[in-house]
Amino acid sequence: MNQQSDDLRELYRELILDHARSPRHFGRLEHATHQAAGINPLCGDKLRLYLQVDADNRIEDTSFEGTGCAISVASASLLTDTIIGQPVDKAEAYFESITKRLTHGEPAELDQNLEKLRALDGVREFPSRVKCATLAWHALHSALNQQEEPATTE
Amino acid sequence: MNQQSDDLRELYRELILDHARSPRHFGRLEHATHQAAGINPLCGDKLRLYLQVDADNRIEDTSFEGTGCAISVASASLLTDTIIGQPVDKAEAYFESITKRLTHGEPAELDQNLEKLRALDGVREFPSRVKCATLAWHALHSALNQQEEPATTE
Amino acid sequence: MTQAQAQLGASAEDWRKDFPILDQSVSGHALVYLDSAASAQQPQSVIDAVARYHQEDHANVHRGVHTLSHRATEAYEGARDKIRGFINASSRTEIVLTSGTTESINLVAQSFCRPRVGPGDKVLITHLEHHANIVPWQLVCEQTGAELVVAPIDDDGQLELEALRALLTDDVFILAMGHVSNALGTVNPVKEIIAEARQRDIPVLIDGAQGVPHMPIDVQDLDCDFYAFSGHKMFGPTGTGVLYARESLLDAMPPYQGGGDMILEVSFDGTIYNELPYKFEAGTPNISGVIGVGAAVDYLQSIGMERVAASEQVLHDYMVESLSEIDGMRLIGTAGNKTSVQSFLLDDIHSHDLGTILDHQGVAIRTGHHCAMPVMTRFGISGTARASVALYNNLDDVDRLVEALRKAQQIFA
Amino acid sequence: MTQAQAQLGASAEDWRKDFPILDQSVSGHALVYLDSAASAQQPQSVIDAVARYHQEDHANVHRGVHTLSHRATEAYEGARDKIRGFINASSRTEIVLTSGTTESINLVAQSFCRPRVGPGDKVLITHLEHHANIVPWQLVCEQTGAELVVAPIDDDGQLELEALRALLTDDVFILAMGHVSNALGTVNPVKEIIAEARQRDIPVLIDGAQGVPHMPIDVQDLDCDFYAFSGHKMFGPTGTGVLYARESLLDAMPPYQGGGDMILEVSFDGTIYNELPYKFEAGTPNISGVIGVGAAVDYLQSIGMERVAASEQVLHDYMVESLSEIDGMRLIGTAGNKTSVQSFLLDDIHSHDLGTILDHQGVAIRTGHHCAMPVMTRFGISGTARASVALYNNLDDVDRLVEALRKAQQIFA
Ligand SMILES: Cc1ncc(COP(=O)(O)O)c(C=O)c1O
Ligand SMILES: Cc1ncc(COP(=O)(O)O)c(C=O)c1O
Repeated sequence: MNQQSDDLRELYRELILDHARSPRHFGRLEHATHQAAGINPLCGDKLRLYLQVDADNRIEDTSFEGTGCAISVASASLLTDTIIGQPVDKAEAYFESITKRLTHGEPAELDQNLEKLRALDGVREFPSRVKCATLAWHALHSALNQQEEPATTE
Repeated sequence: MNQQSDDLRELYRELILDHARSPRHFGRLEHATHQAAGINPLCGDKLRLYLQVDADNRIEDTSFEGTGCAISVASASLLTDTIIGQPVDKAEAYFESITKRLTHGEPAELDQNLEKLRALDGVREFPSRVKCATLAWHALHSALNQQEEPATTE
Repeated sequence: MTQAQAQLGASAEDWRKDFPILDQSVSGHALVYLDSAASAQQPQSVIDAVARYHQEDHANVHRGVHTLSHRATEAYEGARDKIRGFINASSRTEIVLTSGTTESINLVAQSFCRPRVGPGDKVLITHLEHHANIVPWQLVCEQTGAELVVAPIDDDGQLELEALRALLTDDVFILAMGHVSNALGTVNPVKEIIAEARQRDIPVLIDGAQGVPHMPIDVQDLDCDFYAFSGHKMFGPTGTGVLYARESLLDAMPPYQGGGDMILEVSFDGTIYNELPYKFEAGTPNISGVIGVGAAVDYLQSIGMERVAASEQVLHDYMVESLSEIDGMRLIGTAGNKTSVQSFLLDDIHSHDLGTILDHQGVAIRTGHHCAMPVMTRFGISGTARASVALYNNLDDVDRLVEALRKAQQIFA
Repeated sequence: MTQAQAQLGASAEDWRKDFPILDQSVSGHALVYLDSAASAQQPQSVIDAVARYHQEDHANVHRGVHTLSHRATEAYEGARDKIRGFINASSRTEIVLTSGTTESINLVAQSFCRPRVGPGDKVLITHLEHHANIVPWQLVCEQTGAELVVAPIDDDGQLELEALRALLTDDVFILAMGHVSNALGTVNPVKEIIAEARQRDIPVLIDGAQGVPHMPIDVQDLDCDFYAFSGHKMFGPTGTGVLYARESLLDAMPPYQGGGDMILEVSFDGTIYNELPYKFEAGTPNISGVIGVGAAVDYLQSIGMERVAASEQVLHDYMVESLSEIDGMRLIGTAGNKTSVQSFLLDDIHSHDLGTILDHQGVAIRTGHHCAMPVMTRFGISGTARASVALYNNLDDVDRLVEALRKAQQIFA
């Protein structure tokens, strides 16, 4: 019971709840060069991620909009914080390490820039919620790979 | 084991085997006034019954053709023997008593004319074969009720 | 509560013991299963009937002359007879066995509608429907050019009857509507609506997936043309369903799927279809599943659907009352006539998060759109948390639900 | 006989003990089950997997956030992975779960062919097919004006390969043929035929209902476009089936049925379908049945399909030899490459009578047209008696068959 409660506290850490309540970079990005939607088939929630990539392949700006559970919104919010100002290939690498870490529980070394994302580790005890935590990251992957319109899922 | 063998002997009585080997009134009737087909969905066997009914509603002649197991052929053969020369309503009554007797095991009094049909009683121990024994009788019923073409089944 | 307890009586506790799955703990807590609207659990008698069938009697049905095949056929067709009796159809030829409500509705869309509708014709559904009673009609409308028309609902989640009446025009080929909404629990006044549709000669399909498990059903009394339901929602196995249909309609419909058992004669020149209901049952059926549904009917009849309905109503009302007492509770679906289901939102906690937190206290509810996205759209939300009761639930289950929701509020405080 | 016994080894006896239904007497004799081609029996491990699922883990799949739903989804999707491995498909997205071979073939006829064929197009099948691989094509030809073309067979029940080749013309939209004939046991050289069809860009559907239970199947090696089979013929539950299909083809096909689970988003303006394979799986699936098929795959893999095939070949050959020794025996189906099945006629005894007499000695065979009427027509007969072996049969079963046939001859002497 205590173990259980701890798991829940671990999932809904203060940082997560904070990002869920006040998501960063929320809204539509006017001059987006890339975008993609992510649908979570489990709950039907949909979010859309916008990227503005500059001539040097650097993510100049980013935002997201949509609805979702605390986990998916917090994850999207953390994502925007993390990738802003990063080169595109770095963002793609982040996608790889985060999805691996959450999906396969790989404790792979995290880029210093990703330290904050350890806050998502709690989902690993909740297999049915991993998709919530990775949704925005899959949208990022789709957007960067120009798989525009058709709603992507995992 | 002996009980079992007896049941089989009861099913395949000499009279049945005789009618199955040498069916009476076998073939097509040229001047048929009524006819109907019967298909046994269990084995796909089909037989067609022909009737020639005269002005007085008497079955002047009858015949059948088709393929079938020993039980269905013998039953059809016995049927033709039984109804020939009978008034139509009597034949319809025979249909009623035979199907009741074989299907529900009702030991209803049998018209004297039907005594021979006791030879079919063996099927009552073989529920999966009752349809074989009643097939021709259902065709008779269809033919008399002018339900012509569409293949009838039970 | 004591009053509710008294009304409920001891019987629900007895029934609960018949369901072995309920006797387990989840996340360290005794399981509280409040997700029967998604799929109901099975009494031991159903589980045993299926296992016994496979241990003693299995063979393919209909065409076999040997003992096992005969036993399997008798058991399978015996289950059809039980189902016929359970919904009081007038003949066994009107009981088509399918793989579920979904297939039953697709069958009607493809075999009844598709050959006969075209541009200018309308298919009328309601805003309350499950996707299973929407998408098959969208497909057939796309295929034929017919138009899909949707009757509106009000803020309580009730059909707007006047609007529905106004939509029952001559160009409506079929009205397809649910008996009970799986998302909101609304019980529709289907009998009255069917009567009005019949006056205008409009055939009616009732999606009874959520009706059959909770109340006595009499298709002759309802006077509907089609009634579709699933075995797994009425305490039987998955992969089973029923389409009740008037014989005269079935007779006139072409087959849905082709294969063994639905034919009398096959040749390359042409094929003669089998009689009803077999014309609509191609291939080896879900024999053990259907036998399980027969056992579920036996179980329900041993209790009596009137008693089931009465007992569930007490539970449902107690649940609605208990939920209402929580601060920050928003009930979605507040129709006057409801059964089994309550959808809700709590504070601004996303239903998915609620689901996880409740599960961690052993309480199983469903969250999300419940395959009824248009209902969610109607209420301007993306989903709800939904608790649904069945005959095996008790008042304690409801108390546990409330307690677990308060814990969620603490976490999100 | 001793030689056959030696080849068969002790393993078949061990396998037999896994099937509880075989340990019973029928008509006072130990049961001899020679009707596996109609439906196979289940090992205890399959029966238990299904019962355990319902006693411990059942809930609806895919959309639930609670523990039971998660367990059910894992078990259900785990079974899909097992099936993928069993037939060596390259991806789980290519494994569509259906209610049986019949539904699998209807799905291809309706979703792959119907939207794309018309007058001038041909659907090519063979004279060996089961009704499940005939009637769906007759229906789609009726609906579209395409033409059904039938490749002939010879007097041994083998495809006439030259004739088949000649029929593989540019106007053939699809070739649909069986892997193994259920009526005659003929094993078709599908790999070679598929290769020839591919050269002409003709997609090929293989009806593998009688292939999967008896030999290792590798769909990538076969290089077919569709491969359809049933759970209940491979020792799993009824009401389950599989359609393997190339992902690129599935991608391009419209959905077959509409309902829950096959959509991502539903609104009255339009609907977005789910990804593969879910686009083709509308409604609550046969969860426990599929889990049972997964358990059947485990069982078969624990033995190894190579061993199953080798053991059955010994049995089959022994059966053919033993039957041939009976006076008045006429074997129907004498292809060089055969498995499991032998059809026959004895004297002029109707197969139906044979079936009854054998059953009274505890020997279960199938009689009649075996849902392959055109095969019967080809041989100018209305039906046959058919004995089929599976991995649990032994040489004694064959001896009992022969003995029972001699008794039938006495009765009809
Ligand atoms: C060769 C063949 N194809 C198709 C089928 C149809 O399979 P099912 O009835 O399981 O759909 C069968 C079995 O009856 C068969 O033997
Ligand atoms: C109202 C309603 N209709 C249709 C369905 C579909 O039933 P199934 O998934 O068993 O085909 C459901 C269940 O999900 C339902 O609740």
